[in-house]
Amino acid sequence: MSLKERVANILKNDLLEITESKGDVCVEISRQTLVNALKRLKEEGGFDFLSDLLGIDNSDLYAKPKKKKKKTEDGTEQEQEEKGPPPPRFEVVYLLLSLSTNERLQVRVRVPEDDLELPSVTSLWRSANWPERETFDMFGIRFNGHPNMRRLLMWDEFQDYPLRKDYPLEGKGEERHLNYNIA
Amino acid sequence: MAKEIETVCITTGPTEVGDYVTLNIGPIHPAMHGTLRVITKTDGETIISAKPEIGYLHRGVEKLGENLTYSQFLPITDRLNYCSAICNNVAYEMAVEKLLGIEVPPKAQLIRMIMMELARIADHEVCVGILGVDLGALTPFFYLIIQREEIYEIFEWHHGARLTNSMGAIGGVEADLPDRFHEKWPRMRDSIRKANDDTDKLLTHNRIWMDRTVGVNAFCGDDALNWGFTGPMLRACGVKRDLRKNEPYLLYDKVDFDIPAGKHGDVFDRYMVRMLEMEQSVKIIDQAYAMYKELPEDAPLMKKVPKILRPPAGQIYHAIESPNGELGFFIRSDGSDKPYRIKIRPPCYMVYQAFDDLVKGEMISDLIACLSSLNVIAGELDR
Amino acid sequence: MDYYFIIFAIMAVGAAIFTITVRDALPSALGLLTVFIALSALYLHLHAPLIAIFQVSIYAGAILVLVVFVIMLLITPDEQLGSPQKNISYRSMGAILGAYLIALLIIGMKGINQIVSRKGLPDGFGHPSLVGELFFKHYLLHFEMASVLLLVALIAAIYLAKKKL
Amino acid sequence: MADWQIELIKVVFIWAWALIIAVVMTWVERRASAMMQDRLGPNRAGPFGLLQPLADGIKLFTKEDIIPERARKILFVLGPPLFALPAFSAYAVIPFGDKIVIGGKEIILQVSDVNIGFLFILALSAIAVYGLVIGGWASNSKYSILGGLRATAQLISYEVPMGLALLTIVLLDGTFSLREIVLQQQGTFLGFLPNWGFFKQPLGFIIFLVAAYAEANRVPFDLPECESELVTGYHTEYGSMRLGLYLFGEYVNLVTLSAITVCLFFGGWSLPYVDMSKFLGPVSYGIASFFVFFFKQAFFLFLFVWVRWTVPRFRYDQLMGLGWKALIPLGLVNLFITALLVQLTT
Repeated sequence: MSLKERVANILKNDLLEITESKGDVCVEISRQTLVNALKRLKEEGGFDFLSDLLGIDNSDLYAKPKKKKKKTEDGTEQEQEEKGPPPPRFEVVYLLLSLSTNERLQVRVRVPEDDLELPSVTSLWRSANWPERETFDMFGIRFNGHPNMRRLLMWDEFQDYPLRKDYPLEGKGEERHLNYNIA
Repeated sequence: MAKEIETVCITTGPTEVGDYVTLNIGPIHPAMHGTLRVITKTDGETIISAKPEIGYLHRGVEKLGENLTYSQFLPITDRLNYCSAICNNVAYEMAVEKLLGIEVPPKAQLIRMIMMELARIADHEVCVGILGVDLGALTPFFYLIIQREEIYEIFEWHHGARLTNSMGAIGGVEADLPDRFHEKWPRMRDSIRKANDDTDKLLTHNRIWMDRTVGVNAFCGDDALNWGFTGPMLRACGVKRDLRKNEPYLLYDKVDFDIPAGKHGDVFDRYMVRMLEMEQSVKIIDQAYAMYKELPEDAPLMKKVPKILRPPAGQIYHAIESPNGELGFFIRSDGSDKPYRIKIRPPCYMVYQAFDDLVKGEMISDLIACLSSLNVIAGELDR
Repeated sequence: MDYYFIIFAIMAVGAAIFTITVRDALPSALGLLTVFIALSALYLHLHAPLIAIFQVSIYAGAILVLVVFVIMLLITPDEQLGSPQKNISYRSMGAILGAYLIALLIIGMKGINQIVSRKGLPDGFGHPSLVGELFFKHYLLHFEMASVLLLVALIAAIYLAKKKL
Repeated sequence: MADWQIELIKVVFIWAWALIIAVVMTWVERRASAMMQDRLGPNRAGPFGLLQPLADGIKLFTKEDIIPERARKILFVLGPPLFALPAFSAYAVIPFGDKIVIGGKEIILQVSDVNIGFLFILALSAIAVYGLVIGGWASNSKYSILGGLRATAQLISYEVPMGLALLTIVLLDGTFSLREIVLQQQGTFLGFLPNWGFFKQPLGFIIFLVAAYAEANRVPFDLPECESELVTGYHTEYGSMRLGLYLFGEYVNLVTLSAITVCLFFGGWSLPYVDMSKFLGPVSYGIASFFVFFFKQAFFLFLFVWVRWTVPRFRYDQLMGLGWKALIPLGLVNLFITALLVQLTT
């Protein structure tokens, strides 16, 4: 039984979409069933190791195909674009690993911009502690149930979310607002 | 449970917060490797809690990655774990190659293996040496650092840089092994072994060293996996997991080597695992070098790749075994010449977040020993 | 005129006054240290070098160090001891007791000249072996009683200080 | 020359001598550690870098003297001299040679032959604790206070085994005077061994040596100032020559401790099996005895350096455990056995 089939068996109805690129299997599940699905993947599927967790800001990706429609025709996202309204702006990807079979699985969850909340998976894997904090720090996605939902890399007074696509590379000049006493 | 934390100090000690001393270790402190900071609460010398604060070296590497082309990002990866920059380079190159769907020629793979194992030795030498320094034994550090200098010399011959290597390119490596490597390696193998031997004699069976390391910060395998430990840290806890064996990449499945593993996950086991891994790395280099010798001299070093890389859209995650553990690159491509999103999974990031659990109930001296044995590299931690 | 005595006596008294008047804990302890050292100098003057050395090594070197240890644990340099006692009855009580003590000392000082004079000192006075002989022959009972008392106090202190026995 | 002039010359000489050894020690420490670590060490200032200590001294003297704003100024200033002075003073009772005859006048090579010289040294080392404590406390920094606390606990703990080890020598030789102890150690023991404290009290020597390392704050007992944990412990906030005084006091401490070791356990200025006074003139004998003493002392100074660069350091609780659980019981047992033997043989 291939990885895809096994995962589909475990997730059953929770599975929204399953894709594969270069051998990496990626499944999409909904926000509501996230913790439950991950728990089943951990206990039944043997994906007992959380490698990492990351956020992605898709706003550029969905803005692009309109401009470049004629040039490229092969992006999968592009097809979705044509089917219906653009999907939620953010997504969070969980990189799972099965220690027994050495298979890796990506699980992704979409998070709409107007409701930036996700359940925390720190109860399943404690390794999600800092990655969740970092995702909050960089994208502003809040994880409910996290023991210490504070900024990780940026300082606490920092207002913006730097890894969002609309945050400029040079920054917004935050450091200039620190009150230095330069005579 | 990770360990039986002595309940005496927690239950019958002073209970009010004000009774503890808050000791701010770092970001500027002689024992901090890079700019790390730990806020500790201590009862006398016993640590009640230790909260690591990170981000002092945050340079937005991931954001930079989104704004540079695939080839331009390569030198940035040097600045992650600067003790073994080659492993970062190769990990990134391999991730992009996976995205592009190309396989590099065997000669390039062997050169990458040799260089990576040399980098691994250099990294472990620094880690073990610094651990010694932090526990007060300064001399082994110099024995090891001299060997590291020799390794850096090889790096310099091969690609011109010593610390921030930027070795290779996407699609292979640009240069063959330097001529001087062939005569240097047999001598260097002996000197590396001798330096390790001297360190071993000075430290391993030293009573003070054992007192300071055996049983300190012991951690069990299940907890370590739950916390996301990888690499020497995980192996010290008794879990034999090494990506070179479990998910072979390059030509690691063709070489014969062992995975050294500890039992208790204490500082001593981590030290021993690193010491033994250096032995294994020497063994791997020997085999890889023998395989390299069998290849014809004009075998290709590079796979033909276009000048401007435009990988097809998709997202991949590729991890290799860096000296510290699983170093992974998650790349999403949207078909353009720049990665849409790059996420680096640094190994010591996952280890360091468990720091509070590791050192709770131990003493300040053990905190320093623990920190050194974790080999936390600030560049990799904060990215 | 016995300058040696006068210098160290003034030093001892001055340091003692400093010890009880200063409001910082550690300088006060250092004042006490000065008192001990001045006293040991006076012992030397009295041809009792062994007692003098013990004064320094035990009182200054062990007991006072422990006091300083506790001060360091409890009080940071910014803090000071509490405000002076304002209760007039306590203060007057202290004054009466102090006056009584001084009177006792003055009465005791009568005839001190005969003791201090160098005449009539036995051979080897103040030598460790002589002191030891006195302890273990003449005053053995007192010595043992003091030892037992100290042992009892030690055990009690350990019992009180130990968090979990 | 009047007696007081001779005394003055002796005092000045021994201060200068202790200073010179301590200064040279800083150079030896760096060169020897470099030798052990495959390095060169300082070799720029003067031949073999011999002028390096001088350069260091100039640097320390000309550096800006910083007193932290929230430190207790008077105590902060008082700390370093209080640490360095007792170390120097202890040298007053150490016999650094036998005697020298100049102009028909016999001069003892010792500043003062106190009959309780041995206790005097213990008392002074007790005073030196205050230098560390005050310095650590007055700096008003947590690292300094921790270093000061560690120093206090360590020094008073290790004074006990040290005293116990020294008492065995006192029992054997029946005196507190260092000069008489040295005189008693001439000749042979059991017919072939030198009559040294080392051969009569091997256990006592080991206890003493370990305690001496702890008293000198050297690795493996350098917890009060271990730079990897407490930055540099009690002298974290010090700079300039105040720091220099602390560092220097430590080296003077080493010099004193190795001198005591030589006096009590290695026969002082005497050579084993050979009586130098028989075939040397009165002046040359004095000089020879001085140098014999110095070379023995130099060996122990080198031993300090050797150990320093070989072993790691203890943890605080292990250090205390070693002191109270191992050294003190051992010292007591050793003392009892010695007392029994002395009682039986006399």
